Amino acid sequence: MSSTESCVMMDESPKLTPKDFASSQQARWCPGCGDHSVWVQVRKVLADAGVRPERTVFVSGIGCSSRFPYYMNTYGFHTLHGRAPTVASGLKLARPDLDVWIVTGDGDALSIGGNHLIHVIRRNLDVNILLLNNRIYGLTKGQYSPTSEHGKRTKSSPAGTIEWPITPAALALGAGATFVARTVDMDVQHLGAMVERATKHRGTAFIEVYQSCPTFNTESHEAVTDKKARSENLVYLEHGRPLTFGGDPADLKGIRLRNYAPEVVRLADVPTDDLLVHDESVASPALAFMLSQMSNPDFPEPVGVLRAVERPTLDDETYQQIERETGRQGPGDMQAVLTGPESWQITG
Amino acid sequence: MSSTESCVMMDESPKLTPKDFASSQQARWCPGCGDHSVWVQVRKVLADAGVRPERTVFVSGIGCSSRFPYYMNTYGFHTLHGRAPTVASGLKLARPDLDVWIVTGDGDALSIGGNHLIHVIRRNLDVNILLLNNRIYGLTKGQYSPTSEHGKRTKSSPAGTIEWPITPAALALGAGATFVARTVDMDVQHLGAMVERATKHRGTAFIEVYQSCPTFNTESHEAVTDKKARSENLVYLEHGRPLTFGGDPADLKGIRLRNYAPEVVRLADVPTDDLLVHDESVASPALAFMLSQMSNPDFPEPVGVLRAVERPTLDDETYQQIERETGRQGPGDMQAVLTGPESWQITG
Amino acid sequence: MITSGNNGGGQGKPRTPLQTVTIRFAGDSGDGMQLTGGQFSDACAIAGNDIATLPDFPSEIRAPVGTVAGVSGFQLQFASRDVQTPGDEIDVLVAMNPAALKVSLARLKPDGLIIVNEDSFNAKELAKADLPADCLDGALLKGYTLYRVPMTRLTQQAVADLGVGAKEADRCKNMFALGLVCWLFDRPTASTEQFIRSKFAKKPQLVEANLKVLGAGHQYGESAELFTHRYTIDQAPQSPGTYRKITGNQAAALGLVAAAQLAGKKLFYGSYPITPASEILHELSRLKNFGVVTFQAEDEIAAMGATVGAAFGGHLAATGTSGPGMALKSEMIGLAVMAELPVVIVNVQRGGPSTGLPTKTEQSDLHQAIFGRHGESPVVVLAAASPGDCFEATLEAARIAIRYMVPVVVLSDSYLAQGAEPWRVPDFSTLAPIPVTHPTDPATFKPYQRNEELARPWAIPGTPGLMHRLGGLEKQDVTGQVSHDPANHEKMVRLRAAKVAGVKLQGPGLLWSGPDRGELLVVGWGGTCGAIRTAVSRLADEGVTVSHCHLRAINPLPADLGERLKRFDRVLVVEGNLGQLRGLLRDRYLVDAAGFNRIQGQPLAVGDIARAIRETLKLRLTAEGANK
Amino acid sequence: MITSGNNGGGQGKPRTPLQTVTIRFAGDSGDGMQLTGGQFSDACAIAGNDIATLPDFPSEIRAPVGTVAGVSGFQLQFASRDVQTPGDEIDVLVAMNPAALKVSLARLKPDGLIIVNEDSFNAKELAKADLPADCLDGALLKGYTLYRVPMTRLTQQAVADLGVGAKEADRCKNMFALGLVCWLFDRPTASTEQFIRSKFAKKPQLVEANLKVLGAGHQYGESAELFTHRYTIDQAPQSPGTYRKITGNQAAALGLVAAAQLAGKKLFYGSYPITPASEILHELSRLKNFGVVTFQAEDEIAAMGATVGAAFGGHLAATGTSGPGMALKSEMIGLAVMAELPVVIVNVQRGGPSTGLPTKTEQSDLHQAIFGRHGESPVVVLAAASPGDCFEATLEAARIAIRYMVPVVVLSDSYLAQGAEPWRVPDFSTLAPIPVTHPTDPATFKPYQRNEELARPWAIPGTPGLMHRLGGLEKQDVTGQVSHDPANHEKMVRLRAAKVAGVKLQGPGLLWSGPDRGELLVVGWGGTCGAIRTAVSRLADEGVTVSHCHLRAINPLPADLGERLKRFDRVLVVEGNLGQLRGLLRDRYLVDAAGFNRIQGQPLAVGDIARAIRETLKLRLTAEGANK
Ligand SMILES: Cc1ncc(C[n+]2csc(CCOP(=O)(O)OP(=O)(O)O)c2C)c(N)n1
Ligand SMILES: Cc1ncc(C[n+]2csc(CCOP(=O)(O)OP(=O)(O)O)c2C)c(N)n1
Ligand code: SF4
Ligand code: SF4
Ligand SMILES: [Mg+2]
Ligand SMILES: [Mg+2]
Repeated sequence: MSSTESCVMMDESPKLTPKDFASSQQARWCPGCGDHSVWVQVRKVLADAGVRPERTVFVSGIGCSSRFPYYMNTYGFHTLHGRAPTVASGLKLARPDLDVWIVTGDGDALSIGGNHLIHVIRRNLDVNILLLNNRIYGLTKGQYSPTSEHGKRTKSSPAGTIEWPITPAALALGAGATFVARTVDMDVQHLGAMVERATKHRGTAFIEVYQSCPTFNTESHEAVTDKKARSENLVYLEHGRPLTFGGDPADLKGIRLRNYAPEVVRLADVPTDDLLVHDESVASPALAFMLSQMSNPDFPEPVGVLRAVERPTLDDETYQQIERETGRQGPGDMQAVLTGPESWQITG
Repeated sequence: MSSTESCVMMDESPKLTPKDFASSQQARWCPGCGDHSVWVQVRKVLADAGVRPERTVFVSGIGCSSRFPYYMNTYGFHTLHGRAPTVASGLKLARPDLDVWIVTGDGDALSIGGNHLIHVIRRNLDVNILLLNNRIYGLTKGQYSPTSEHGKRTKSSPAGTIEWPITPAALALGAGATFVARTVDMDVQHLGAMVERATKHRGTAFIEVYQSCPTFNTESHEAVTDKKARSENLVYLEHGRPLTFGGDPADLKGIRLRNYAPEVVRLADVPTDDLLVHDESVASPALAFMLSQMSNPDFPEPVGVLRAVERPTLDDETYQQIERETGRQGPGDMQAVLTGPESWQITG
Repeated sequence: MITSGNNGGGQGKPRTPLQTVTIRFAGDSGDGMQLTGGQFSDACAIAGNDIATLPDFPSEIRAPVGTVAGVSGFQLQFASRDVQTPGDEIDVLVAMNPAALKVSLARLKPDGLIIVNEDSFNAKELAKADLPADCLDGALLKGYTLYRVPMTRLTQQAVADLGVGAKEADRCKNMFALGLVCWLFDRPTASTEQFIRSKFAKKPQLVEANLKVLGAGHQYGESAELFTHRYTIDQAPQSPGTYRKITGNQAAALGLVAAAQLAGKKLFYGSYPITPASEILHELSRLKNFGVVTFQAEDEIAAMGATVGAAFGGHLAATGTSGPGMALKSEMIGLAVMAELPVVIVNVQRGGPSTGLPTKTEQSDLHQAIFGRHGESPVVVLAAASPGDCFEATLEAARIAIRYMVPVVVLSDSYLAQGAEPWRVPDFSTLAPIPVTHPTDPATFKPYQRNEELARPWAIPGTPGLMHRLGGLEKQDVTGQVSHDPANHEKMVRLRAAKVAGVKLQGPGLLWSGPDRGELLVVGWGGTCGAIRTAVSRLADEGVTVSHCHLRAINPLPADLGERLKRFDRVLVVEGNLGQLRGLLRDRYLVDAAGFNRIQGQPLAVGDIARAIRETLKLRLTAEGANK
Repeated sequence: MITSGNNGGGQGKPRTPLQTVTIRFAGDSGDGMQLTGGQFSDACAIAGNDIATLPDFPSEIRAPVGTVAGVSGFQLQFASRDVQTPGDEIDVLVAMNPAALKVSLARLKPDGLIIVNEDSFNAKELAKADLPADCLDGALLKGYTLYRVPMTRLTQQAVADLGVGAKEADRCKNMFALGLVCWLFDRPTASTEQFIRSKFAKKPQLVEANLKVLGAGHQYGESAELFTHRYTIDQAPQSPGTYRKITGNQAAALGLVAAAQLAGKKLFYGSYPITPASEILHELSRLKNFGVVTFQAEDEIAAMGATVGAAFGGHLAATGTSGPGMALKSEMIGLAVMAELPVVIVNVQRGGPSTGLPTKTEQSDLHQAIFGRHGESPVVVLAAASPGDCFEATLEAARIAIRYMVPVVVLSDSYLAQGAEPWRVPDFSTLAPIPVTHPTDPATFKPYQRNEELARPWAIPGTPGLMHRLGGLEKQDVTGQVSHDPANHEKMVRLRAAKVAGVKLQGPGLLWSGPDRGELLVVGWGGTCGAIRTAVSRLADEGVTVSHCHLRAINPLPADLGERLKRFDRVLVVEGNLGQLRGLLRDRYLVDAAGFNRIQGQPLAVGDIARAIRETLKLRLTAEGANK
């Protein structure tokens, strides 16, 4: 019944390839769009995991990113702007045997859909969420989004936005997320690894992908476009490993805690033992939250699994409760329920 | 123009009393409802601060708590379920000279209205939000809410809820809140102090009030009903002071940090210097977030100001931008804009 | 003949037989009037009377104790004949305090009977209700028969030796009133006794207290000199069978579960609480042992989205709400239209616009149901005609939704939802199954290939080889791929419209009474059925013959409706709105339908409808006279 | 006489004068066709032609390069006479690639002229478009006049010595096409040159490149032997004044700012981006120096809520969206109805239902605008008749909103919003001010006391002594307190309805052409105005006289509309939906109006309308014949 099982369970059928997960439709994203890369990795992970396409459903909202389901040879539902989590919730609650994915954008998930996002996370429904964050409204041709940088000039903010960007990972943690990861479209291996981790998590797996939109938002992605930039601007989290980063192997850096606050130090100056060691599975989300607050240019931004803990899922509890109540009351007797506790007879 | 100024600024007019802030309508909350207490304190604070009722607007959604504006002799708007932040946003952006308050409930703010809540907070609009959290839907007569305890039996969860409660303060911090406080309806002095702090904060001031609903949710409030229970189950935060609590003066306790995690210690065993010292104004919200995660029964729940920092407000920036653009382009010339950059003449 | 239920004792005082009685229990919100009314309704129903009830709680939150705003009322009509409404005017008023007396007087019959709790008519309480000190003796109550019963005192006496607290004792006084009224109308108290026993199962002291007080009330009637005689109301003629009392919301919940069972499906119900629809969620959340999945969503949009998702997953999926929630659902209903998924949407209407009168009844969401979406977005709209009919209507809705792969809206209203009537329990084994097929053959499957009834196939995830993508973008005919082709769009718009236009009900699309041609046809829909039917039969008693056509299907309208309308000289559409159905009929059939419209948050009064009919007929005569 | 704009050079080849030309620029999404078309429209407008344009981009995201799905088109009609539509059929097609040729051919006139970028007709591109290798020579293009121009190569040549990269050079080829077409029709290139200079101000190299290519295209026409003659289109007769080209969205934005100025108010515009309404937000966000506050909300509900809040605060408050956003706003519009606050809601309609055809035009949100809320929730509904009329319509909407304290919906559509026409710039100083009063006297102020026009006072926060509470619960008449009183509810429902029913426009509620009585009246509303008008005048040229009534006010309908309709034997309602206005007219006036309905995501074609009119007239004759 759990998605994890159906992910790892091998079917009799022959092993599928990433190609088998592509629908007949040609992907309609701009050349160079990061969505392509996510699409490739997701298919790869699904094929590798031996998932059956017919047991997999991609649900999306509206946006460039939300075209995703059309290009997958699985079941799919391109729903309404912001509403993918709602449709996915009904689907997964009705059919806990299915693997349900939500693909969404920064506008879709965080602007119009913010409430559904936090509620699906709070309920810990066993679905995987891929948030493709290009910090712009792509489909509607370039307005700022809730993740756009303060001051950014866009079609709807010609003099610069005056809104403050939200940090998706922080919001997810604030809503009680059991799994939060972050990755980058251009780092396909890491991206693939994160997607795979999501398939293994029971409960809501939330992955933010830094996604490039070469058409409407060239700048936002500069910090992570190439490997060099990434190693300077990102810190790759690994469970049980100290936080280190840096583009120059001769001058690696690390993160240390000081008075409950992170601090960038040079490895040359500080013993490795002093560095913050990542623990994705600690019970409190406070550490993950602290990491989520590290941002350029003062800090490298953490990518990897920020948090991964276990908590009963809504779908499991739904069916456990049904079982429990059925055990307690016996299976429903329709005639008895129609008649109710208080009835009387009229005879002819 | 700022709400702070108009709050502290004394008008020529005679000083008003809390009574002057009560409308002619009798408050229609159940006897013993915590909403009464909030109402009393708010009026007291406003009167003490010398606020003018005509410059003050209370905006609410729908719920018992949202009846609040009707009982205030200020301007008021009882809007739609969940939508108070939206109406308040338009009002405050149009009229930055007004003091705008949002009064809302746990269902109103966190269920249907969750998205508006996080966005008003993210934008740091200069409004004060009072979230009266009774962990139940009062007005609709007792369904569980997003803050109801897991397992709670209510009208819509006769076999116990299977949803996980959200922590309002954590969500607000995840959305980037500049001011987060928590208080208890029964502790009227603390409540009053928090309300007063809110009036002084520039930007979104978010206050969660633990509010009792004797009619539909008797249990939820037990931990904080009397002074004794409060001193065991709550820790009162004070800026610059170590975190201590306890009902038994002979056996006071404190909070210490261990490996980036809070820990309850007996003051008898641990020197005060080792205790966590509260800092509401530290730049990163990580500490406040960690505090927000402390919950009964393992920890005392923190009340007081979790976070209070400064960040430009949406209303200020809106008008600064208007000023800047007016400076740059000159004041708008309607005829010129109608004619546009590209026009031609047809003569008779 | 009644085989269950016993008749309470007391043979002493003389009895007057009556045909029908309308009684109203009124008191402060804390006085337990809803419970009292509900128990008395049970007693009457079990005794074989026909009944119709109207719970009536005015304000949203508890209003100040003792004030007019705080009055809670429960009205019911019980009779030895067919009863269709809770009654326009009150025969008997039980008033627990001055405020209750005050607000109820307006609807009391000139020669009505009043029973008051005399103890509450003290200076303080009278002042709160803004009534004069001598109100029980003064001109106010002239013409009425007044019984002053010191209920508070008698209740306290009754429990004196039980050691219950004063407050708890006081809470029992509604049982005194109930006992007394049961005596007065010779209704059995057995069901109430049983109720008390189970309700306070864990507090034996309260069981005893309540039973004692109930008995004391009954005994008081028999022994006190105040009451000289009592009344009896015979059993109403009812067709044989098992009966229960049912409210519209209970019936709607049962209709949905029954539909799921008949379709061999599990039920998914996604909803967000809202008055007066919440009880459907409450009822269903108790039926987990039927495999029912209830999902209390974060808002109505999410409730609708989840319903659509569950339908995609292959469940029988339904949601319920009231007007404001319908507004929020409208975009998502549009997606269901485009995706052609079977969903049932119950709208329990309340007073609008906006938050309006949330605890009052109204019929003003018809336009919204039919037209309240962007684009050409047709859905099926049905309307329940009585509390019990909410069962049939939701069941019918599920049948249609599945058969045609289409969203179906069921309109109920606050009056139907909370009002109760005796309901003949259907024999479940005789209900027709709902056929469901899910395609499985990849060779022949096309997501938007239609059958003769224009329904597309319901392929569900998990089926090998049938992977396909749904969505809100226009679909290509047959393949279901996204299509921007102009001609295809027109084709699809017309196909969706044709599908809905061609929907056939299993049950009746309209209820008819009276001759099929004549001078005047009264048309109604929804919760006004009982009132119109009663008005029409009252006029028949006066020798005035008019026909009554009550619509259960509103979109599409019954196929023969146009024909039927044309056989009458005049059409009068009776509605609890400003004429929403009337506009539809005028548009569709170009018939010059007149309207009788009342929009006061109350069920329409029989008397008002009868008057409107008389006036319409008179007008017509005058007009004819003028023409001659 | 034209006083600005110069006529491009080239005196050599002979000229053929034409009255009207419909040209379509089509290419891949990356080919810059929208820009090319826009610039050519400017040139024509500046040269004194009347124009109407139709940008036409089919898919939501960039489709695969070179495919049919990726084609972007821009069609315009320019003429020496009045022009009302972008043309049904194309006279001249400029096709930058095979896919563009393929999708555009269907609308090309049998003897049409085609200019192709020959260089793109290689095997790869032809394959992508699924066209035969010999397509330019084969039967496909028989009958057309084909010009094969190696644009890619000529463009590269033109910039060869500028050192621009190959990719950037290639991007200029639309300027070649533009230069050539300007030559062909003798339109000035000055405005384009200026545009290039300002657009690439920061990249002088690109300025030069584009100018060179533009010139090269122009020169090519003159010098290449391919073109033997060119065409001229005289100025269209226009009343004197200052003109500009304007799209509907630009006009709507300007109308709102102008209204604010005329009311002595600041404008608040709260919106959430959605195609095709986003440009209103973009336009207004550039006008901060007018004190305009733009608020990009988190969703449409928030946009509407903020608009209501700003109106409460005393701003002129407006929002704009399209169908799905309207659905989301509906609950909040209901609150504005109850609170009786002045808000303007612009709905730029697109293809529905659901996400539908988001970049296509349609008129299917009329029902939603009028009926799409729960309860009796009347709002004023206006419809703009042309791009420029979006200015008048939003201005009128603001006038009404403020005067009557009521929400006003303005219906625009994708075609009006994005299409352009020459617009006579109004003299702002002559526009009538919008009177606004805010009460200040506590002694006389009552929140819901109405004036003769039933408007309540607009008291704004900050006013001493006028503190009051608004909300969605039913209001007591005059005082505005919460009221559950049944009679008051009915009164208020009817008052709100009466207020809207009594609304009077300052401008015309309908546009009329033709005699005021006769055989057939064609009724339309919104963006079909130009097409109907053209069809009607085309028929007039054929000697067929029909009248045309175009509604700008839809709720309330113009007071004399019923009278007007009755003067015709037959009424034909032309709409881009399945008959939404038609239903209203039938209901209201009991007139047996027929409908001509097309719902293909495209503006209605003149030819189709003319045909429908002819058929209606024919039918009538047949029917009469049959009756005799
Ligand atoms: C109710 C509604 N409002 C607005 C829109 C218009 N809309 C479509 S996608 C989108 C934003 C997309 O941004 P994002 O989610 O970041 O996706 P991206 O295109 O950047 O991948 C908007 C505003 C819509 N389709 N529906
Ligand atoms: C759109 C809409 N959906 C549902 C409702 C019904 N409703 C009114 S208040 C409420 C919940 C109130 O809970 P909360 O915000 O916690 O307030 P409380 O009454 O507990 O103070 C609900 C569901 C409504 N009025 N509008
Ligand atoms: S607009 Fe941006 S996000 Fe959308 S497909 Fe193009 S590159 Fe990707
Ligand atoms: S129901 Fe609860 S929250 Fe509502 S007024 Fe009563 S006690 Fe207060
Ligand atoms: Mg985006
Ligand atoms: Mg609550």
